Amino acid sequence: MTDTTPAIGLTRDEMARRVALDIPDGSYVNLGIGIPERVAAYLPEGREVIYHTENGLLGMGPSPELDEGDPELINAGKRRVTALEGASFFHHADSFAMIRGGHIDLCVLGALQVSQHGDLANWSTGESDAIPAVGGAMDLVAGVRTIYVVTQHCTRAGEPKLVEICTYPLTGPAVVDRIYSDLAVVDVTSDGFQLVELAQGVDFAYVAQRTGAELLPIRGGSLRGDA
Amino acid sequence: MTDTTPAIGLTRDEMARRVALDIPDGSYVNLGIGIPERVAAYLPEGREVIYHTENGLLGMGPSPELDEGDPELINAGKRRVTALEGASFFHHADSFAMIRGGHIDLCVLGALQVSQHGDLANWSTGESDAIPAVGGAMDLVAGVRTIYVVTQHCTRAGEPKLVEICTYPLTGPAVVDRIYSDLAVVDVTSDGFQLVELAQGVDFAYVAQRTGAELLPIRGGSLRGDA
Amino acid sequence: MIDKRAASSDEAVADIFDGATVMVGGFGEAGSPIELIHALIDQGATDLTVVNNNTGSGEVGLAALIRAGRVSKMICSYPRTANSTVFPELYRSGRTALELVPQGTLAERIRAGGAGIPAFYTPTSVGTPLEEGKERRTFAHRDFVLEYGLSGDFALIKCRVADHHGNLLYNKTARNFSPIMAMAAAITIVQSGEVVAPGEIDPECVVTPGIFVDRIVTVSNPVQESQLVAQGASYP
Amino acid sequence: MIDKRAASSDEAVADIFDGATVMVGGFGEAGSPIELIHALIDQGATDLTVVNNNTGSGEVGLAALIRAGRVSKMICSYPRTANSTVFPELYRSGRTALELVPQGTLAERIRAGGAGIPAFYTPTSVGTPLEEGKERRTFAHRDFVLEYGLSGDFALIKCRVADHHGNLLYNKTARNFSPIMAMAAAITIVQSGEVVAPGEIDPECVVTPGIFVDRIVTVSNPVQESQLVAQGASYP
Repeated sequence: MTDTTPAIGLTRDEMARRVALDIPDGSYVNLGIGIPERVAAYLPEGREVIYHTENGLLGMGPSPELDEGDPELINAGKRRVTALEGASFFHHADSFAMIRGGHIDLCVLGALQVSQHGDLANWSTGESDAIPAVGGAMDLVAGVRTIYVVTQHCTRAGEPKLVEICTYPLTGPAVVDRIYSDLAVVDVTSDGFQLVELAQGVDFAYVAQRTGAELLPIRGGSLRGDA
Repeated sequence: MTDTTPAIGLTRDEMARRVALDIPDGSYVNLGIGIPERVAAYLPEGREVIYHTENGLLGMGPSPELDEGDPELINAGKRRVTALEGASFFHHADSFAMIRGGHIDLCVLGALQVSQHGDLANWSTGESDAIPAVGGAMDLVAGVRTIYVVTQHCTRAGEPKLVEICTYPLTGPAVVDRIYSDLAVVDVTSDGFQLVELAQGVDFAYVAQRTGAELLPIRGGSLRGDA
Repeated sequence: MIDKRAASSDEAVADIFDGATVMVGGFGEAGSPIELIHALIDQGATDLTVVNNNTGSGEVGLAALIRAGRVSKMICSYPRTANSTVFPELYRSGRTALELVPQGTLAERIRAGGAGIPAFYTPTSVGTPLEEGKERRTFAHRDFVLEYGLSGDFALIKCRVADHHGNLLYNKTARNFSPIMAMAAAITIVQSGEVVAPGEIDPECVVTPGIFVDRIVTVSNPVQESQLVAQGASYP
Repeated sequence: MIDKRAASSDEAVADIFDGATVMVGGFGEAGSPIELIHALIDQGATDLTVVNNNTGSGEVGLAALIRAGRVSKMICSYPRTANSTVFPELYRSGRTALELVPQGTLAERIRAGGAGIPAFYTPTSVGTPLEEGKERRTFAHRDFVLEYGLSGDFALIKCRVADHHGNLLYNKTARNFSPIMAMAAAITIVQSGEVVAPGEIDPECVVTPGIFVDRIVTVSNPVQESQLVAQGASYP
């Protein structure tokens, strides 16, 4: 949970803040586990968003104080949360009817890999001795209208996570709309990865070098990206 | 709604009373429109049954006094009813999940025709200028575990309603378990119509003559049936 | 602040377009959103496909919409009820089409439409004339037919209490098809007897979560269809 | 008088047989019927197929049942959670099988099992390794896979309030899979914090109607799984 400042690019909280800027007022949003969970804290003043957690709550509020809350009021990551005014509880089939039926406007998820076609891999590294576990990720990407991914641009080992073709098992094909990384904001378009925005202090070449597929420069923007 | 005493056999209220004798204590029961609706009034002392109406109520009670009740508390026949202690309201998909999922123990329905294989026709006379209307009948016969039919043994024109093959459009094939008519109680078995009981003052020949398929005599009983 | 209240029924139904599929809540008069239907009659949209269990009664509400010639097709389970004379006439004259669906299949198709299920198998209608044209398939030695999810462009429904977010509570058996129609329609328009602030409805008791609701109109004293019919009223 | 109360957890689970499919409510510890699971451990039934979103944590509740070697197969979406060490060991050693199902597909399969729907189509898992072995079909230019309804011989669930008829209210997100498991199981066994007389639960607020419930046990002060795990407890 510590958030040390990286040498270059955004911290995880800065990434969450950047995602939050793009969440439309009045939308119904599902936030995945990890960095996505932090997005709620950075919603700009004046916007109201209703958070859905797939284990049966609309109108999810922030975590309660430590040691407070109800062990039976939790989010999909099994952390204690609160319920805001206007909340509702419902069972799992109704909850996934909201997801599968296209009623959730936006979902923010983490990723192992995203391909230039918008394929997402975020549930398994495919290791043979790993216990497979998928949760609600496949339902979310199949059902939610807009899928944002928030992720480090590269793995700890320095491998790109934005790739031509995912080598990890897919969560869903052609589902990702936009990627928010520590280095850039990248749209998935019919032409592939389209750079939208660079993190401060990062230039196009730096990001392109760390992207495992062609990266189209900002439209109408400078290749250096520091305009 | 008047119930004049017939020359021979049971009145409609006596038919309803006869059906009520066979409703098991503690069961979940759906009663169709017409004579079936009257069954509830004759449940023997000491039995408790929970009535389901497919428009979204478990724990349906009797009709309220004339001009009382709530126009939004009605049964499937759109008549005002009451809700007993322990009742619950639910939406139509949940209500038919109870039906289709096999959760209702028993359904009592009217009939135009019943075949010796248990085929039921009770929704359409197949006339070309009639407005077709099916309601929940097909769901009930497809989903409820036990189907009792209560019906006059013959039409007003004297035609048998228990037949070899239904000539009217089917509600469902091989669904009826037992028939309660003004003349007899008849089981549908793998051998066909099996007489179970005769109404007072009616003999086997009288019923057999008015049955449009072979009628097997009461097992171990006298052919006259007046033992 | 999320607030889905519309200023009036007229405003709430203003964008219903010609040719739209409109799901209308209610089972008989219980839950019929009669004021919204009357606003739709005033609004003028035509060539509508209407989904409702019945076809209305007398010459008010849904029956009045049909009588006004606005409905080119009804999808329902029981178009023939007491005091229902309008639809039979138009049906016999060939001016209104009918898709007859068993009631439970209708409910499940609407729920599927709202839940992102394109198709499912059900035992209902197997071996009957309503099986015609459907695909049959055997699972575990029993036959079933394939049925398709049903969605709407709009849903018009009635409830007892709504909050500004669109969380809804219903009244008794007036609940019927409304919660699933709210799920299945792109735009769900609600007339509510009462509208309260978020937080006033117990989150454990919400029947329709606000995510399924788009517009709310307060209709404090809705007319009662059977009363209008008994009075021989007709709309407009 | 309809009264579904059982004298004890032991009595309530007495007829669970070897080889049974047991649906167990709960998402993590929220809604986990831990006292009923412990009674099932005492009871001794084995070779069970268990349906639950997870595989328990620590060495209590569901994890203890697995650890006792009673579960030959788990059907779940996320068998790998914090403090979940028991299942991974048995899985790796091949002693417990796993059917991995996406969470929404799991929920819908259970609901279908309870609603008499033998199979349905869903977009979830199309184009992924979990599509393997499933039938694919195109509706309106989109691909879907066929999934089957899932039923249980027994369901063990937990709620906040029950009445004698089996009408249930839950606590917050402890509701999760329990209402649909109650629908999908032949015998549904409930542990409730409180049991009241019929009429004390508002019929508009009932979440699980009594028709889906067979036996009710009062467990006024259920233990809390995370607390037991933090204490290093193990059962028995």
